[in-house]
Amino acid sequence: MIRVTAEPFDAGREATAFQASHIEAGAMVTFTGLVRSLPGDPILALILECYEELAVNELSALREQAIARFGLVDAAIIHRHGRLVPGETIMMVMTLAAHRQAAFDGAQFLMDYLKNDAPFWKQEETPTGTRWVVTMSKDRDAQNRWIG
Amino acid sequence: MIRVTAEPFDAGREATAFQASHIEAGAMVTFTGLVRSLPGDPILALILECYEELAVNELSALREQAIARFGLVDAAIIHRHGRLVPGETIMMVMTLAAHRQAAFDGAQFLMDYLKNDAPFWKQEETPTGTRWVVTMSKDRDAQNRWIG
Amino acid sequence: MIKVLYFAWLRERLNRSSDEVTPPPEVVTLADLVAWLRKRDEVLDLAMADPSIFKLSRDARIVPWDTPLAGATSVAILPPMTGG
Amino acid sequence: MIKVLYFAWLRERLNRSSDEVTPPPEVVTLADLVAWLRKRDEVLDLAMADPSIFKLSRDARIVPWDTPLAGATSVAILPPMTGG
Repeated sequence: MIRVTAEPFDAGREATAFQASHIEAGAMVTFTGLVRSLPGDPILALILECYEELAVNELSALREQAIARFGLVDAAIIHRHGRLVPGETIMMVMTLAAHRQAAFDGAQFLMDYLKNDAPFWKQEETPTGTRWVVTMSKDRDAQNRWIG
Repeated sequence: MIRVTAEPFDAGREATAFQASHIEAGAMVTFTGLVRSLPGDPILALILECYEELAVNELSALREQAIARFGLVDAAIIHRHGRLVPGETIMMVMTLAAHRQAAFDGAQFLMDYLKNDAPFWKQEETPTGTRWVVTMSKDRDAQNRWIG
Repeated sequence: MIKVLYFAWLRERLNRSSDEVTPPPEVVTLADLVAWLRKRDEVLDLAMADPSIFKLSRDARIVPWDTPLAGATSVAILPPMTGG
Repeated sequence: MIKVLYFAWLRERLNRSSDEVTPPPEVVTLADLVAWLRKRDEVLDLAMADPSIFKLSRDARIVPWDTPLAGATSVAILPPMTGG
């Protein structure tokens, strides 16, 4: 399941539904990305721009790749766009597998690729203005660990 | 939060509550262990025996260790005992962190230690009888990767 | 005619989200298209001073820069992504 | 007096979940206690033929085998765990 949406969603509720969808899985991993706000660096909102058609295509291909590579029972990605306030869920990935290592590896793989290849762009709305979030080189390094 | 219980629980609902408990976290990882039943190797139930007092002590110590080692915002473990049928949730770990790698590493660390040091013992109830589940050496290896 | 899409800070810098262009026949690959667009538009040229940070898509799939342009309906120029 | 707890298949093999014992003064460590218990009980002795697979707890904390016994209320003999 791939969902790119402007609507808020409840990550826990999605996890419950996903878990119930496959009786043959013994392990499930979820990763949830949240809008955080630190006392020393408060943000009012995160604004996510998205190229929706490309996002659906790339996330679908990435999901299939993860399922094949790690032998997953299933995988799902939900990603929001629009304006999100602190505490809201930005996105989540979920993996179901026979055993735990495949479920963990599949979820990490999805996150590492998604960080670099999913067409979303974040802006932070702060008390002093709005700024584009820049990519961190550690995200590129994280993707590279799956190559070769 | 550490909970050792004979009562069924909804992993998704627990995740929603845990996520809402800390606004300063940007990443959450959950691992859920499920009773699975394969067509070629059906099990009727999983019976979990537990040394409850020791389980609470060891899981509490493990949780504190994971929080300190990976700089987690929080971590939680819920583990069931008693008789569970396929599809039911055996246990879950949850981690909240500023960034994703700490959340993933913390959850994996908790799982690797829990597999070897949490005093639970599984029995599989099958159409042909009941058998004790044996430890897999890969679980011992998984724990060792965190040493040194 | 090809629709060229711009996103995020590139869209902001250009003050528009797309262009419709008809490149000349010597524009063969997506890389050629980018070079041709930069020559026509000083703001785009400056914004893409380090082209290595951008990815390109062709008809809503990310593709290498040397992908042929022929038959494409849309091309997007994608600044470094910050999803997840 | 010390309560000795048995779990899982060890409990099944022994057909009881605990013993209450008063070991002699030469029993100083948990390892000594296990050796003393095995000498008293052939079933336990056989079940623990490979002692390296067992962990021990003292008052509901997992501890090394060479931990002193003095002051302990309970000791558990733990077959390989299969939680998670």
